[in-house]
Amino acid sequence: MIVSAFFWLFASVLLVSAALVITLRNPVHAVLFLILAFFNGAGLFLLAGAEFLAMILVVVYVGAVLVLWLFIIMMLDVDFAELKAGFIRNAPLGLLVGGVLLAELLFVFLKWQPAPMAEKLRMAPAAQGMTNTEALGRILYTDHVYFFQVAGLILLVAMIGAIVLSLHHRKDVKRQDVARQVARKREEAVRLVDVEPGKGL
Amino acid sequence: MSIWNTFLPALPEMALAVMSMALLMLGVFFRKRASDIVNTLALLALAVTAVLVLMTGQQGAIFAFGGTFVVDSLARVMKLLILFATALAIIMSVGFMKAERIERFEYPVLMLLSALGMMAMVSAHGLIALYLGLELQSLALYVLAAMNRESVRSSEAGLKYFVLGALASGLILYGASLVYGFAGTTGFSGIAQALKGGAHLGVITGIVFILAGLAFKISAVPFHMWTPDVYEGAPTPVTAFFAAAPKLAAMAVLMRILYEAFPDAAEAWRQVVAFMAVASALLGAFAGLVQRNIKRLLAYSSIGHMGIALVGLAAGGMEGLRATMLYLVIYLLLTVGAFAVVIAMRREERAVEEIEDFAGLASTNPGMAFTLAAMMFALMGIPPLAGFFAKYFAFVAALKANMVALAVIIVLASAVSAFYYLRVIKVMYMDEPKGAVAEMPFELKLVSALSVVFALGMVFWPQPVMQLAQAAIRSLL
Amino acid sequence: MTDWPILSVITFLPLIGALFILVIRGDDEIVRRNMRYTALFTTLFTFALSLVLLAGFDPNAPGFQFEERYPWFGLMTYHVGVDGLGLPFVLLTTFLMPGVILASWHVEKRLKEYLIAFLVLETLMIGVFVALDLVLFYLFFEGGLIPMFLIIGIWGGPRRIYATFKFFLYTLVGSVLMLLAMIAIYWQTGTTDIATILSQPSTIPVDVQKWLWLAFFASFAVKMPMWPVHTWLPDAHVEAPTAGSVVLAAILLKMGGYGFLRFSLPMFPAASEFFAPLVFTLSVIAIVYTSLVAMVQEDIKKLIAYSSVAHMGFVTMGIFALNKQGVDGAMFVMISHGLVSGALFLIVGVIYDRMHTREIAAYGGLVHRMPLYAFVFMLFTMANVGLPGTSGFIGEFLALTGAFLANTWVAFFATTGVILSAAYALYLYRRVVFGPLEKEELKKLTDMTWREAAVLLPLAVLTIWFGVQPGVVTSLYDSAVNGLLAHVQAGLEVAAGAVKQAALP
Amino acid sequence: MGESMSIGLAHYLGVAAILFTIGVFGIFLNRKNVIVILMSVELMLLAVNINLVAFSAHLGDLMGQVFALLVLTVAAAEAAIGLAILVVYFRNRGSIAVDEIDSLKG
Amino acid sequence: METLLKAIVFLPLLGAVAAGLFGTAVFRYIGGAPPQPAHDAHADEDGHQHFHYEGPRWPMMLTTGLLLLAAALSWVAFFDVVGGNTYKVVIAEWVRSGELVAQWALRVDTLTAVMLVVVTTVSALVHVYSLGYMSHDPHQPRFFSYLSLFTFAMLMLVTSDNLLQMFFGWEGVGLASYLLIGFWYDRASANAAAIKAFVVNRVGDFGFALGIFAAFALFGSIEFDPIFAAAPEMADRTMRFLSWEVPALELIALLLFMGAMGKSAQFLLHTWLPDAMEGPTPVSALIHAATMVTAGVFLVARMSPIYELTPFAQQAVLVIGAITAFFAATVGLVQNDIKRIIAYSTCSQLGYMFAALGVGAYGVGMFHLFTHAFFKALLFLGAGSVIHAMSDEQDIWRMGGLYQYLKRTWAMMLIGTLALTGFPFTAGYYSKDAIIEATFAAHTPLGEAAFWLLVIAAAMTSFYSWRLMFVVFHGKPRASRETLARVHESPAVMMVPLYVLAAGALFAGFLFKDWFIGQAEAEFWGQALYRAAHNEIVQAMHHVPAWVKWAPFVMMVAGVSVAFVFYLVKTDLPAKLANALRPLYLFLLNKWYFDEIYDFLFVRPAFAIGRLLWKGGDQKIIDGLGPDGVSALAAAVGRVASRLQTGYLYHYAFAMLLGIAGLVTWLMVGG
Repeated sequence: MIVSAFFWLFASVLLVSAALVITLRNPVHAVLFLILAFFNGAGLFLLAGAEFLAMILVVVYVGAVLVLWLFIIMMLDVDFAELKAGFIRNAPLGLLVGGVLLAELLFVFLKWQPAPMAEKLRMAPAAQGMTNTEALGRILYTDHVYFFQVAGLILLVAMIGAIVLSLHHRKDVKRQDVARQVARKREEAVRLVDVEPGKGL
Repeated sequence: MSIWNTFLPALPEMALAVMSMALLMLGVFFRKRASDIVNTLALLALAVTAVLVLMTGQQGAIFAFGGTFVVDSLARVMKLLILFATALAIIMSVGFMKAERIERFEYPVLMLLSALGMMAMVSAHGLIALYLGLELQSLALYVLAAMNRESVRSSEAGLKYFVLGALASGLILYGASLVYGFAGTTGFSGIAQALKGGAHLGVITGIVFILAGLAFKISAVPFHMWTPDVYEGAPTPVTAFFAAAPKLAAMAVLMRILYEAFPDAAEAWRQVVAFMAVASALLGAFAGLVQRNIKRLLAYSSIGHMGIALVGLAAGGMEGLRATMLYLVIYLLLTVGAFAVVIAMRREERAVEEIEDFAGLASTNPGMAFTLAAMMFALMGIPPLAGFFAKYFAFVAALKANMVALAVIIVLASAVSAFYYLRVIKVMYMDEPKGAVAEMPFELKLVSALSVVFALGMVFWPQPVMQLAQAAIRSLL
Repeated sequence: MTDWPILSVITFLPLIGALFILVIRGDDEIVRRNMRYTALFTTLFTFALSLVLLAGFDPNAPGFQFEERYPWFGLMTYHVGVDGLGLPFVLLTTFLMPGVILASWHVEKRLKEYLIAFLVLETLMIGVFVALDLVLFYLFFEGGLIPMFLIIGIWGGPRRIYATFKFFLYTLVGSVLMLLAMIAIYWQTGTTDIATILSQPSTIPVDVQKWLWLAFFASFAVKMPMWPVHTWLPDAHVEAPTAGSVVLAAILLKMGGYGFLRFSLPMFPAASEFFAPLVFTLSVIAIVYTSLVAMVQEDIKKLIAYSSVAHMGFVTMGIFALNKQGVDGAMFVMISHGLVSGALFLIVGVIYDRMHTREIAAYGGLVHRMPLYAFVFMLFTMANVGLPGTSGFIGEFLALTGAFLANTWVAFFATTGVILSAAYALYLYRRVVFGPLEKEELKKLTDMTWREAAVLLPLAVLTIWFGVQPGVVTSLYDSAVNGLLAHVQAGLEVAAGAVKQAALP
Repeated sequence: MGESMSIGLAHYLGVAAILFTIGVFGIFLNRKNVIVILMSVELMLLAVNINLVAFSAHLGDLMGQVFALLVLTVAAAEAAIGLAILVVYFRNRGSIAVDEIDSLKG
Repeated sequence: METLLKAIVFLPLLGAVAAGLFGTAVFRYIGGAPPQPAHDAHADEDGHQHFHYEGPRWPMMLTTGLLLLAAALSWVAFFDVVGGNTYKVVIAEWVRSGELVAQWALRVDTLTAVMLVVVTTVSALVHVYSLGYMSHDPHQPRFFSYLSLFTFAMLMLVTSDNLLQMFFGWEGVGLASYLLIGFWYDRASANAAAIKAFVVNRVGDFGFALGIFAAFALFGSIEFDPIFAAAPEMADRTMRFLSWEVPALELIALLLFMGAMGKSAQFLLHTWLPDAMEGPTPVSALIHAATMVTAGVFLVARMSPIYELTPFAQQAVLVIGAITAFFAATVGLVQNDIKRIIAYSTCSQLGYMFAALGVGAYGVGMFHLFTHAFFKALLFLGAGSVIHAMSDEQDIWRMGGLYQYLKRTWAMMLIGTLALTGFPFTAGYYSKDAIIEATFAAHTPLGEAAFWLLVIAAAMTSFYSWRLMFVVFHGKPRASRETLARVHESPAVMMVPLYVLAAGALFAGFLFKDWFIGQAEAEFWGQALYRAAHNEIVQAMHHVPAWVKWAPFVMMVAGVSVAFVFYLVKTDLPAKLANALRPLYLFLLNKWYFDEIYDFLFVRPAFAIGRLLWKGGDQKIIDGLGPDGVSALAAAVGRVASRLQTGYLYHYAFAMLLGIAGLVTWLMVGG
């Protein structure tokens, strides 16, 4: 009973905040609700028995990624008022497509039935008597170290990409270059001009 | 011993990863002349990887990492092609990046990592491996598209590609989760076994979602919308890379997943693939008619061609798969040749890419004009150029599968598309010159010569290409 | 028979000539001369070789001769050979090409590409008539579009772009459907080898035959061209340079007729019989309609182009008469028209080179300045009209005879073509050549040069020779046509048998 | 799972489906704000993760969670790249309004 | 003998080729151009004769010599054939296509021999005559080449052994006729007339060609011998033609007759002949009087084995012949151009010949053909002599009183006129009267009607012939003084042929009547003419009532009397009469308005339809709906497809989601 109560709680908050994410005009507010949504998602993970994922979601995703979001949004300093217009025009069509898709998905889920063989085909049956974290660790670092490594490479690419794209030696910002200052000679700094009378420079 | 045996099949990937990282460090150390050195070494790295791929190349399939990674003939051939395409892209980039003053040592490294992602894709034998490979290559490509940071168009291309790409991976993931939930496994062979007992509507939905996400990568209608914009906006050598390597990888993955994971849902996905084939061919033919920008034109051209390549996939069987594979190989070489000319198009130190800018190229720069004309005729599918055989085998497959209406529509669409290819030729050969165009750099000459020789010569010596295609699909049958 | 691959050599010799020209460097006058002579000697040598071919050809032997077969793609082989239906066209092609090169002697604009285009075109044209594999045939058939597109588009007249696009796309749309049909044949018969397919009566089911026939028809009808898909031809002819028009009229148009004989008839006999009324209707419309249209043309080339359409109407009519006289006649019309229309376009080229206009109204009274020209023009006008004694007559007569045996309505209407053709051809001749010499610009004209005369002379000789002794031509294909008709008959019986079998309970 | 009141797989899937749809809907709704579009994608990924976790629990198989974990990782990398591109774009254009991103079209 | 026959046929060809290719300047100006006379610009208005010929004379001599030789040989051959021999000389195979075989062959029997004689003799004489007549023309070699070419074609026609070779000659003479009518190519009228002649002839050839096809379809052969042999068996055979089942032989006969109508300028297809007078006069004499136009008669006579089996076709021949004879005569009454009068006369006389053929009197028709060749060539050449003398004047009302200037020419014209009008014991008297009698002797209603038409036509013939004589040679001179000053009798080279022809006109009838239509008739014709068993027309025509025999004579006298009164006694009468009967006069003067009707019915519509099909059919409909329309449509679709690519990110995302939703829905609903 408690489990189901929490489920409904998490689920409803999750969906409401998700709805707010996409409807709020102010991206900062939207991100904040996104964070709320993720918290509730983590709650759902907990209920489903995926504690490690829940923690990761909160600590890494919310703690790092979404904060980065917030940071960027604030940095970009967008004129939010301007972004409000034209909100409604696509709504009906979006509603229709979304509604159809949702109806179909729900229709499918209501009668969800895994394949008869599914149980036999499992690649990593949940081991008994082991914490979720430990179980995950056991397979992630052994059989599936490949995934782990590729994920690492993905993060490497992300790092390179972020640097390539945003590391900026801005030309319009004045920086002190001591060596250049010292190396400067008189001829470069001063120019003598013979100004004709009445002409000006 | 057992560990070594487990890792051995992935040796090329591991080597490439290590070499990429080494190059990254090298680049940081060398700073000033880094990009030349890294470019050269990147080519070397690709060559080494290719050799390693060849060395893994025994007959049959070798599995690794608990069956999520496979090296079979498809993977081997595709990896070689991907490495080859990447090498061509790097070669073609050197001069352009310099001229545009956006040369950076990270650029070849990102290409290598993207190639690595593609290799991971074609070797993936499970949904997770597939997803990770896909993301590895995509993320690198997003960055590459936006590489020219000072350019609005480049960053817009990057942004569009990224947002839509993220959406596409969302779709794949959602589909993957459904398939996983149905089959209880992410491995392809497991999924195939689970589907033997009949496909639940949910898993069909999942398959469609996965198909859609992969269709995005090969820019099949209606998941093609990014293609023209990104092709136009991205730096031209990057566009060339987009047109060649990722398409190979995505199509190979599509082939593998459809024929190794979902063979028993064929009735369902065949319709989807056929629809995408027809829609792509039609859109590619019609929308290309009114383009002014050559890169955009080539984008629509690629959409159309991927439509025809999908025909083989929809038709299936030995003929179908071979047709698709042949199509990919031929299209790769032709599109690279075309891009070599587009990259070389510089007038007064600036890259020009409007079709009108090609006016009279035949008199000012006959070699370039000839190359591009040959590529255009070949892409049109006029015999005896190579492109014809690509189409021919696609139709052979379609008719074998009794897809007559599809074949007729596509063949007519390809006749429509002939118009825009012809227009390029017309502009080059029949219009008055617009002023001198810079001489083609040596490396581009090399690439275009390769393409021309291939386009014109395939008719005389088709065996290598045919055998390559045949070899690639052997593992799927 | 020779033990060296003579057919391949003939086919690819021009290509090798083209490669030679490709590697010639420089652009001064001597280089240009060398290029011209290279092209000329290449074509002459090709012609000489084709005469060797002719000498070794046994017109009475059944099947194909000089066959060569090499593995090519997995599904298809490089298989070439000639029979009585193909050989005349090979000879026609190789015979005309030296003249075509000579007629282009004064071309200065991008000479190198020009000569290469024509030599490549020659290879592709010969290839069409010797190919014995469906895909190989298609390859040559379609490949010819590329050089022709460039020839019209680069060296053509003011509206060349429109014309060349129309030509290319029209032809392409037609032929892609044929490609599909060829593939369908492959799946029906299990081979793309023409000789193999033709080695026994067609067993393709009649329903399938009809669809395939239509697909082939789409291609060949455009290529012929038949009414109502003929409109590309006048445009293409008008805009093409002289040599291009010659090749187009003399050889490219024949591919359609050749295709009907090589594919449509023997492979789809039942469908051919079924659709014969359609072809008849279109042919008759073509003959009458385009003759009337030709009468009111204001452009010399356009008029001749329309007359070509009318003549091709005789070809299709003869072919689908499905009898000996009809098919013989169709073959003869094609060969004769190759000579005559080629010559007529050369003739137009002679004055076009001098005056740079093709407006009929710009001429008049040329005979005063150009007596030899007037003479030659008259000769070919009469051949075009189908005067007995010229090659033009034999074919038309036989085709009409065949048509009469098949359907008198068709023969009736088609024969009106002899009236109309006389009207438009003589009317043209009168306006251009006869009449007083009044226009100032024309008063400085000079008669044909030796070069121009040398190009036309062989054509004139053959036109008369074939008109008086058509046997030299007909004997080449006589037994091939007999074989073809027997094959068609056998195919019809197979089809009838199949129907009967289906009717059995 | 049997009883109607207790929470089962279908509930999770249903929530995920609704979340996914909200994500889809967000893309239509926000024709101007590219950031919100990115957030919509994040919502879709969260929906995927809920799916995976739910299936994982339902099947008693850990691969789903491994998958979800990797999705999270990749999503983080994606976010980094996406934001970097966004920043570059903003520097060039001074705006992130989606309906102004149309220098490439046709 | 075979060599001789070959020589007869091919000598003219040799001359034509030699004169045409080497005698003319055709190769001389390669790369250059012939020198242009300074007064070129006004050459058109006053003709060609300002020029002088400066080229070699051998082409004319050669062609003339060869023709004379051929003529001599022809007479040899004629008498040989009359002696009972027939020949069939196969030269080479021509066309072979399955059963369809045609050879180049010379078939010489009496019918051919008669034609050989007529053709070569008249041709040789015309060649000689032209030496004088054309002596100032700068293009003489060309002219002689054409003449010889014509002769060759005509000989091929008459010696043919199959329908195809006949068609060859048939069209060949058409070509030569075209070339010669348009010989003076500066003249617009000559060009128009030439084209008209060729095209109208082609209308006839249309029928001829269909006839050949039908014959092949029926007999499986186009060679005469098999056809004639098989004809009787085929008499009841029917054949599907167009949508009807028709008697096969009748069909063939009618179709072939259509060809004959064209070539022989019979009613409905006659319009080209008067216009053909644009050609030089010797041409008119040779082609448009003596030989080519009689080819139709020859054809019907040659095909007599068929016509004998086809009563309906025979009646058609009779009706058309009689109508032509009458019609042309009426028109001839009022014409003012000297050559046109004779041209209509020719037309009319050809009608006579066909009338004879139509009642089965082939020999009679051929006889008239034979005699007519002499006197009509004589008349034309005489007229040419007059024209020559009058500085190319052709209007008889600008002549008058020439008798005193041109006595010898007058005499020749007089002989011709007498022969034409059938003055007793001249050539025409035997042949023409025989035709009139034959029609009567047919004893059929149509024969009777034809008889009356021909009798009336005989009166008119007499009238217009004498009208010409009186107006041209008698009365007051109406020509300008300068012209009259230049009037001179023609040189001997022109007059000698006239004498020869005059001799023929006077004596040919008397000399040959026994052979052609008399007692020796059957023996003379031998197998050449076929007559069915019931056909006894030749016997019957000798037994017609006396009034029938006298009728032509009476009519002749009546005609000459009226003409005498009108043009020598009361010269204002014709004008009054013309005013009184103005509509009729105009109707006749305008040749029954045939040209106008044809122009309205065929020529204009053809051009209008052509233009409509071109601008409307080809450009608007076919191109508009076809290539242009389709490409415009494709471009429009392309623009729409391209406009979908808005550049807006959310549209793209939307498209993807729409796609996925659509595909899922499709599979759920459809699958």
